[in-house]
Amino acid sequence: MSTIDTIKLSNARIAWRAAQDIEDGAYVNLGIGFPEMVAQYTVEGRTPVFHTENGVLGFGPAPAKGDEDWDLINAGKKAITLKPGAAFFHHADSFAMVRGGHLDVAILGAFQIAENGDLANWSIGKGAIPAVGGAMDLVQSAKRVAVVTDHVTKKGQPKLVQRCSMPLTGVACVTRIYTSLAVVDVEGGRFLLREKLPEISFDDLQALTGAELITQGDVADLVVPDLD
Amino acid sequence: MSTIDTIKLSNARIAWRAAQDIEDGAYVNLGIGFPEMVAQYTVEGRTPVFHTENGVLGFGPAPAKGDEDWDLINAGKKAITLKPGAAFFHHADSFAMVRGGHLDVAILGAFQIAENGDLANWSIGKGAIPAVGGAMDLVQSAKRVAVVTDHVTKKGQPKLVQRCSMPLTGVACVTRIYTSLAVVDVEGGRFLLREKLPEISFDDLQALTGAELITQGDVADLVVPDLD
Amino acid sequence: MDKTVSTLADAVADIHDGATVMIGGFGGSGAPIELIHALIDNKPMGLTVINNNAGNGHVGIAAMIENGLVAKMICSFPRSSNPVAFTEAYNAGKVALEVVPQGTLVERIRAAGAGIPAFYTATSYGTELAEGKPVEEFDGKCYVRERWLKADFALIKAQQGDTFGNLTYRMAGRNFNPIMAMAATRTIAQVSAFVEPGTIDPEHVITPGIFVDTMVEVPNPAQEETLIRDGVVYP
Amino acid sequence: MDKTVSTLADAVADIHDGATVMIGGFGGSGAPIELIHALIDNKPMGLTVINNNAGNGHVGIAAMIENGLVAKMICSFPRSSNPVAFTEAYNAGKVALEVVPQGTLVERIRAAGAGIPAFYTATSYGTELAEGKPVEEFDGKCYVRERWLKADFALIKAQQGDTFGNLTYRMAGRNFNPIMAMAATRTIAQVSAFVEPGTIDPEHVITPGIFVDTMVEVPNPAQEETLIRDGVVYP
Repeated sequence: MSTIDTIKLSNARIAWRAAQDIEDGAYVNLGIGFPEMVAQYTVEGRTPVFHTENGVLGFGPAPAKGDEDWDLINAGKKAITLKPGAAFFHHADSFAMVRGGHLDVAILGAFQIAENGDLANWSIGKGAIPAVGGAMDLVQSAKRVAVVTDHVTKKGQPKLVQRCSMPLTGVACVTRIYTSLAVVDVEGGRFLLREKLPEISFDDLQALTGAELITQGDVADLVVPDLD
Repeated sequence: MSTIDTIKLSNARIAWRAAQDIEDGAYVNLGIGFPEMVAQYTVEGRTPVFHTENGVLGFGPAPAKGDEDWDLINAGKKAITLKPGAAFFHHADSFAMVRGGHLDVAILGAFQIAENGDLANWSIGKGAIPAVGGAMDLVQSAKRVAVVTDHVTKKGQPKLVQRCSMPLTGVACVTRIYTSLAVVDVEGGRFLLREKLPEISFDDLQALTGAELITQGDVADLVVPDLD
Repeated sequence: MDKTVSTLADAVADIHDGATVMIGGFGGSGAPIELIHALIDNKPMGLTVINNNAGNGHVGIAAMIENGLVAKMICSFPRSSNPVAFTEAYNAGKVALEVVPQGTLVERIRAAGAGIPAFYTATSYGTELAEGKPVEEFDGKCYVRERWLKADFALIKAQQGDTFGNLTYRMAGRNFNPIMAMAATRTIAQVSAFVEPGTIDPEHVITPGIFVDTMVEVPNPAQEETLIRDGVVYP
Repeated sequence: MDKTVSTLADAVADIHDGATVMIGGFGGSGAPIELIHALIDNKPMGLTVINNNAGNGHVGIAAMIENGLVAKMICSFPRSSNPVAFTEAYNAGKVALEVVPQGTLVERIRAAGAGIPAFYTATSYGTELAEGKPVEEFDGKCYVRERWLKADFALIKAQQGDTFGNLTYRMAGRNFNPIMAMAATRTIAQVSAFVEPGTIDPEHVITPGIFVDTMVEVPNPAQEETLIRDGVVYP
C-alpha cells in the first residue's frame, strides 16, 4: 500500500467535504453512485432540495427494505422516499430545469477532468456499448458543476489532466473538483488548488496531477472528520 | 337592398352549415366572435371537444348572467362553463396542441381568402395598431382550417380572391370556406365550388367571386334550416 | 428555506428602471393585479413588459402605461374592450410595440426557461411578422427561426403556494403564469393562500418551487374585470 | 366519444412491421409492461423502439429484443442491472443503436408533439454525440441543432383515465409518458383505472385527452422489478 492509500480520503469523506458547499435552499442533482453519498452529509440546518432526472424534486433517502415502491425511484433506478414539499413532473419539465440553468449544483463522478474544465465521464471509448443518460445535459447547464473523485485512477494515473484523452461529456464545464487529496477549482483554464490534505506536500500532490496546480495565496488544509 | 341581401345566409345559418362537418370526438378551435356561433349548432349525438388558446379543453356555453367567474374565460375573454371531462393546462401546452397538429378543425373569420389558400384576417394594413393573437398559429397547424364569412365585403367586394391584397395571416392554409352563398373547398390552388344556394345562379355567384370557381361534377344545393 | 415575504412592497422592491418584466395572465384571468399596483407605487421607469395583452381600463398594465412606467410592450394582442391607455400612449409614440403571435410568444418564453436559445415554427411563415427572420425548410415545409425571450423579473399569480415555492393555479388563470415562472431571473408570485410544505399533493404541483424565488400572500385578490366595471383608476 | 377498447390485443392490433414505437417509462417505473407483452404476442418485426433504456431482464423491452421484434433502439442509456438481452443482440449486430442524451431525447419528442421541427441545445456540444450536427453560436455560446423525433405509435402507462382520454400518472411513473403521448400519430394508453368524464378534477389532468387515441384498462399492472426478481421470462 502506497503512502497515498494510507492518507487519502474515503468516498464518504470526499462526499462530506462536497456537502459543506451546498447552501440552504440549493437545488442539487447528484449523479448515480458515489455522488449520491453527498446527500447523507447535508449540513445541519440547511435544506437543499434534491432533483432527479426522472421527475422528482424534494426526495429523501431510500425506504426501509420491503417498503420500496417501484414507481418512486431516482435516476439510478433506486427506490426513494419523499420529503414534505416534493413535486412530480414529466421528463421534459425535468430537463427544462436542467438545461434552463435552474439547478444550483450538479455533482458528478469523472474519468478525467482537463484544466480548461472539460469533463470525460460517460464512455471509456471504442468497444463498450455507449450509454450517456443525463450527464451531458447536467454538465452544460447547472450553475456549478462539481466533481467528486479519487485524485488518481486505480492504476495511479492522474485524473486531473491538461487535456482529456477519453470521450468528452462536456466542454469547459467543471467548476470545482473534490478529490481524495485536495479541493481544486477550475478558473481561467487552470487548476487552482484551494485545499489539500495536510499530510501531503504540494510537490507530491503536483506529481500526482497531470497539469499545473496554481496557488493563489495560502492553500487551506483539507480537514474532514473521521466518518468510519 | 340587393338580391343578394335577400337570399344570403345569416351568420347563424353559416355557422349551422359549418357545424354539420364537425365529427363526433373532433377537437375544435373556434375563433372569437362569429366563429364561436358554430358551437351552438353541434349536431345531435356528436361530442366535439372545444379548445381555447388560454388553456381549456372541453368547455361549454356562457354561464347565466351573474354566474361568471373571471378565471374561467375563453380566448375572447368571455365567461364560459365546463363540461365533464374538461382539462386545464398552461399556454405552452395549449399551443403545443395547436402547432403540433392535434386540432382537427380550426374555424376562423376572414377579410380575404386567396385561391391558393392564403388567408388574411388579422390586420387591415398600415395605420391600425397590429394585434394578431393566436390566429397565425392556428392557421398553420390545424388539420382542417375552415373559414366562415360573408361571400362579399360590406361594400360588395369579393372576399374570395386570386391573391390577397391585405397582410397575410398564413400561407396556403385554408381548406374550406363556408360563405353566405356557398361552400367552397381550396384544393390544388383553386376554388372548388361544392355547394351553393339554389336561389343564385352559378354565373351570378362567379360574378361575386374574385377568382375562378371550379366545378367537378354536380354542385350540391346549400340547404340550411331557417334558424330565426 | 422560506421564499415568502410579508408585503407587496417588499416583493417588488428590487425591480429597477429599465428592467424587462414578464407579467402573467390572459386579460384579467390570472393577472397579478396587486403586484402590478405595488410596482406602480415604486414607479420604476423604462420597463419592457411582456404580457399577452396590453392592459384594459385604468388598472393593472393599463395603469402601468398611464403612469409612464412602460417603454415597450411585447405582446400578441394589444387590444381589449377598453384599450385607451395603450392606444393613446402608442399613438403618442411613448410606448414601443413588438407584436408576436401568441403561440410563438409563449414558446419563446418556454425556450428561455428550458435553455433553448432558438427554435423553428411554421407560425408566421410568409407573413410580415416573419420579415427579417431566418427561414429554413424541414421535410418540405418552411419554418421561421425564433429566439428565446428572457426577463429580469416575472410577476405571476397563483392559488396555493407552500414556503418552498410549489404553486397551483385557479382554472384558466393558469395560462402564461407557469411558463413565465421558468423564464425570468427572478420570479415573484402573489399567492392567494400560503400553505405548509406537504399540503399540496406532489402529483398536483403545477409550478415546482425551483422556478419561484419570492412569494407574497394576497388572500382575496381583485379581479381586473370587477375593477374595470367599477370604474377604478389606479392609483 | 369513447376511446376505450376492451382487450390488450385490440389496443395493439394495428402496430405493423417496421413501425416506430415510443414506449414510456424510465426503467420499470411507468413502463406499460402489459401493452408491451401484448405487442410481443403479435410479433410485428423490424420495429424502431424509442425509450430511455433498452430493457432489463427478460420482460418488457428486453423480451421484445429477445423475441426479435426490434431492429433499432433510440435511447439514452442502454444499460441496466441485467442488460443481457440488448447487449447480446447489439453485439451480434441484430439491433442498431442511436444514443441520445436524455434531455435531448425528451426535448426532441416534445418538439415533435409541439410542432417544432428543430431546436438548439448546448447539450453534447463538443462531444462525439454532436458529430455531423449543425452548430451555431447564440449570445457567445455554442449550441447543437437537434431535430424532432416522431413515432407512429406511443405505448404509455397511466393511473386514471376517463373515456375522453384525460390521464393522470402515478408518482415518478409519469416521466416520458405525457411527452410521448404528444408525439405519436397514435397514442395507446394502458390505464390502471377507467373513470367517467368529470371524475378527474380538470386542475389535475396531466395529459389532456386530445393527445390520447386508444385506452385499455389494466387494473393491477405488474411492476417490471417484481417480474425480474421473480425470474420471469416472457412469453
